[in-house]
Amino acid sequence: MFTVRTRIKIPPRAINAHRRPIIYIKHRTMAAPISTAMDSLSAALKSNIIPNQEYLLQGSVLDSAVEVLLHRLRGLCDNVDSGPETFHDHEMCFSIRRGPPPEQPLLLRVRRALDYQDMPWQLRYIGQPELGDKSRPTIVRSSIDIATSNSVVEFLTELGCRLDFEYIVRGYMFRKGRMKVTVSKIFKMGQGKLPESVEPISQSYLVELSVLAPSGQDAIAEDMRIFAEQLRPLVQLEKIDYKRLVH
Amino acid sequence: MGVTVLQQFPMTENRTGPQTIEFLTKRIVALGAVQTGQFLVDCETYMSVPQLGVQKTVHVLHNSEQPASVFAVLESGSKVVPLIADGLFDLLMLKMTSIYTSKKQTKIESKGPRFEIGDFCVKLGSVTMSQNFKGVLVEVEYRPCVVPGSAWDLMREFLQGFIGSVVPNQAPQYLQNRMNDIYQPMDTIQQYLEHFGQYRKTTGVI
Amino acid sequence: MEQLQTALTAIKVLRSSVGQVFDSLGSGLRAEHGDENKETKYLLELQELLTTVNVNLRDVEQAVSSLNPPPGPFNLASTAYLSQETTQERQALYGTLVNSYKWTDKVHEYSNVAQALLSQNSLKRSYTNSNRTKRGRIQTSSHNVSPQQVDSLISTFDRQFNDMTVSVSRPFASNAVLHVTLGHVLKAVIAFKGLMIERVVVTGYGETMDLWTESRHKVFRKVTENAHAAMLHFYSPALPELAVRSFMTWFHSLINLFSEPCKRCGLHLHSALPPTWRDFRTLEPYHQECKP
Amino acid sequence: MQREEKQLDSALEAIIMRVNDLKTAIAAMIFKLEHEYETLNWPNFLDNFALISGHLTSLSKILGNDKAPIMRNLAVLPLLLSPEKDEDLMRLTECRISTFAHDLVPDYLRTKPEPQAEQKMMQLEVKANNLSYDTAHDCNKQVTQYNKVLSHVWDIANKAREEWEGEAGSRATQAQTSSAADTHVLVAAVGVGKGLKSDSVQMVQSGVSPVPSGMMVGRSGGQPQAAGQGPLGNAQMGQMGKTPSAIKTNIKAASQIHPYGR
Repeated sequence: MFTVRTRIKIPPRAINAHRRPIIYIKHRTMAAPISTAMDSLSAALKSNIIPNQEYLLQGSVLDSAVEVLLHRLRGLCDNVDSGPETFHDHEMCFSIRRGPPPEQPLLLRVRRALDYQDMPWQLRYIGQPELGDKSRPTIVRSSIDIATSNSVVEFLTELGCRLDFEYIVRGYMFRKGRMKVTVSKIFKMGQGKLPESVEPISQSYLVELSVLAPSGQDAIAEDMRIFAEQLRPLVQLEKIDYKRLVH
Repeated sequence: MGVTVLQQFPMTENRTGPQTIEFLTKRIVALGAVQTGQFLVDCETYMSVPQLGVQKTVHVLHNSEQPASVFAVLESGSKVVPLIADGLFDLLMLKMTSIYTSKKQTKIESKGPRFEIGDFCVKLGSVTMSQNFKGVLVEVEYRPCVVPGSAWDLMREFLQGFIGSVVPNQAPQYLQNRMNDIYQPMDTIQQYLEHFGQYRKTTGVI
Repeated sequence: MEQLQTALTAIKVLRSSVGQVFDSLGSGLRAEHGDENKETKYLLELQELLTTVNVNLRDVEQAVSSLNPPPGPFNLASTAYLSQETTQERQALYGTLVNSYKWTDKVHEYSNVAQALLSQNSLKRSYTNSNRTKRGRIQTSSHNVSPQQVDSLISTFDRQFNDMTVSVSRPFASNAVLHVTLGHVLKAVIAFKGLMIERVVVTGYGETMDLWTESRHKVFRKVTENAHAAMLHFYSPALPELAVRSFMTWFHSLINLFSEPCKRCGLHLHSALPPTWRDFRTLEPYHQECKP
Repeated sequence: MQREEKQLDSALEAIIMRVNDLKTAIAAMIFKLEHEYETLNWPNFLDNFALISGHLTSLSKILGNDKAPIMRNLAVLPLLLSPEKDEDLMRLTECRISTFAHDLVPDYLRTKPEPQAEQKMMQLEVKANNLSYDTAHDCNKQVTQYNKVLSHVWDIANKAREEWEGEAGSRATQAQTSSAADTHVLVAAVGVGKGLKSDSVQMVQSGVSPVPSGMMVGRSGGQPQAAGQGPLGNAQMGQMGKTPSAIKTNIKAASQIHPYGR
């Protein structure tokens, strides 16, 4: 179990949302009248400091070339001295819908770190991706990132959510300013839920370039385009149309 | 997070809510306590829409002691699932309004001054449900100790010395089931939820 | 110094009078002696001069006898050959040699002072043995023990109490730092020097532990104080293992810190604190104010 | 015979004209060479040559004409030789020959060039013959050098081409570092669970129900439930309509895990 004890101010979201530490602090001692959590949340919403938009570019790199890509990223990104951060996560995708198909399902994702078991789990709401026209360099989708306790799966199941699919993701993470770059391998869940019995989905690594920012900060998308340009032709980071993928 | 005991303070005819709080404040200050701000625990309840089948209830609570956390308790049949999340969980509940709707008239909160005396932390909360005063809840936390079993006697002594014979000799039912577990912030929330439920019942809502 | 100075002047005077004797002997008979009895006159003169020499000699002897005899020749051992060193770079060695000599001298001086101070220290936490008669015995030093010995002692505590977990780390050279978790009640850091307990910090179960930060709870700050008292109380230089063992037994009695009422007043709380004092002999709990 | 003589006369007249033309042309060229050598350029010089060769051809045409008498058959006889200066001859030959004497006549009247000129020619020819080797050698030298330079340039060009091609090739291999198909597979898997769903369902099912044919179980055992969860099942169909059997199992499996609410 964990507890978040900090000032009411919503903590600035780290870029690596699934490595966010939980902060313990002492109770504030103040005489000012106390405000409800909802009040401060709506204040935060009003001043637009909650990062609820995700700017995203996706691509892939073949296993044979991943070393080259990692090498390049190590040169391009911020965490040079510490080397790439590795991660090994388990992601479960849930959906909940109110009624028959015309009702759009609400999609929720739960991610937990397999390599750091005591890290909080991450619950994520992801909205419909907006592709936009040609002038917009990235996909934009609304996203709410919530750190939670490990009871979240049971909570969602009881809430009425259905587990759509799940997978294991393992790879490397880089930071460049506010941008996050992940190079990861996607595995199918094995039969016995053992980490050894996983099976990779393809001979490539998924490469994602993303930024979580408050809405309206479209300038970051341009930065992402420039960064993606630097990775060409090793990786083609593009806006991928999800609607086309379903069929 | 130390062991916390929640105790309803009985209302008497001749005292209003604020008067009761004032009366208790005088007492605790006389014992040597120092006021250290205010506290607030609020609870909002969401009900599932009928289309989802069996009624499920989600209580979302905030505790000013853990200001960046949101506590959610899901009641589904006989099952109770607790969840601790960070502040953005409230945003998620807003996204789910089509499936879980908030019952505004059952919004209940306990709010009042917070005191420290030695290692004890005492909170005198006046409970209001949709602006209506419901009663007084006294929260006592003994912060050094994390196991209810070993702290109960000591806390009972403190409580009895503070608010008198209202305090039973037995630990509250909720704590009795967890006497030897490590006390968690969620346990405080569960106790609040229990008491809030009792206040609601007396009003006849839910 | 003055004596040496006078001795030196006496030698100078002696030398000049001796010089006069030889001077007169060298020039022989002169015109001033006149013609008559010039031999006798000359002999008289010589006699006079020799008496002065005798007087001076006595002075010198007197001055020298008042001097302290020099402490024998300095034995420079092989460093004596440093002066004969021909290579340029090694000639500088002498300076450093002198420096190190000075340092050794200082260390000697300070240790003397420290020894004097320690011999006055009534607590006798550090083991000094100034008594000459005990020199012959094998000294049982409590702070110069092999780590293995410390480890084996500590592992006995771990086994002795099953609700107390003990882990050892050695962040500072060979000295052990113990992390003790006592049930779900409290945690403690105990720093050792050899087999001697140097410092104890008691914190709450949920708090972070380190050697320097105090607990944020009053009760554990009080317990830390009492643990220091116990540490000093149980200290015995001759039987360090026993000291540590009795300290740990005492420490283990804190397991009922919150649950046991005071033996004296029968209450749990006294000024918002539980009974933090444990009697050293009976291990019974008392409030600070109630302790016998 | 009159006619023949006339013919001979006219032919000679024409030949003399041509030769005069040729002579003036050569003179003009010599003049040019001597006086305009500074400004003379090669095309002009070649023009002169062309002029001369034109005169020569016209001369040879006249000589080869059918009507022209065959000069070879005619002989020239010197009738009078005199060592005296002959003014007429001087005039005729532009002061080149002053006397028609016995020592000079055989030279002038022979069908070969002048002995001096012949000698010079001979000398030149000998020289040319001698030189031919040297010049050829020189040429060869230059040719080999030229070849060398050329092959060098060729090499450079080749190398550059290879580089370009290599770069293009490596670019082609770099293009192999990512595959659009894989990107789509991965994004589809992560985004909508394509290729993951059936497996996860089987897994869930294997955890819940030991019967391998989940579809049959779903049909036979779960009929009332299936009615209740109709919309959900349909939604599932709509979402990933490709693997219907898996969907059925999914419904069944899901109902198995959620005892409430369905």
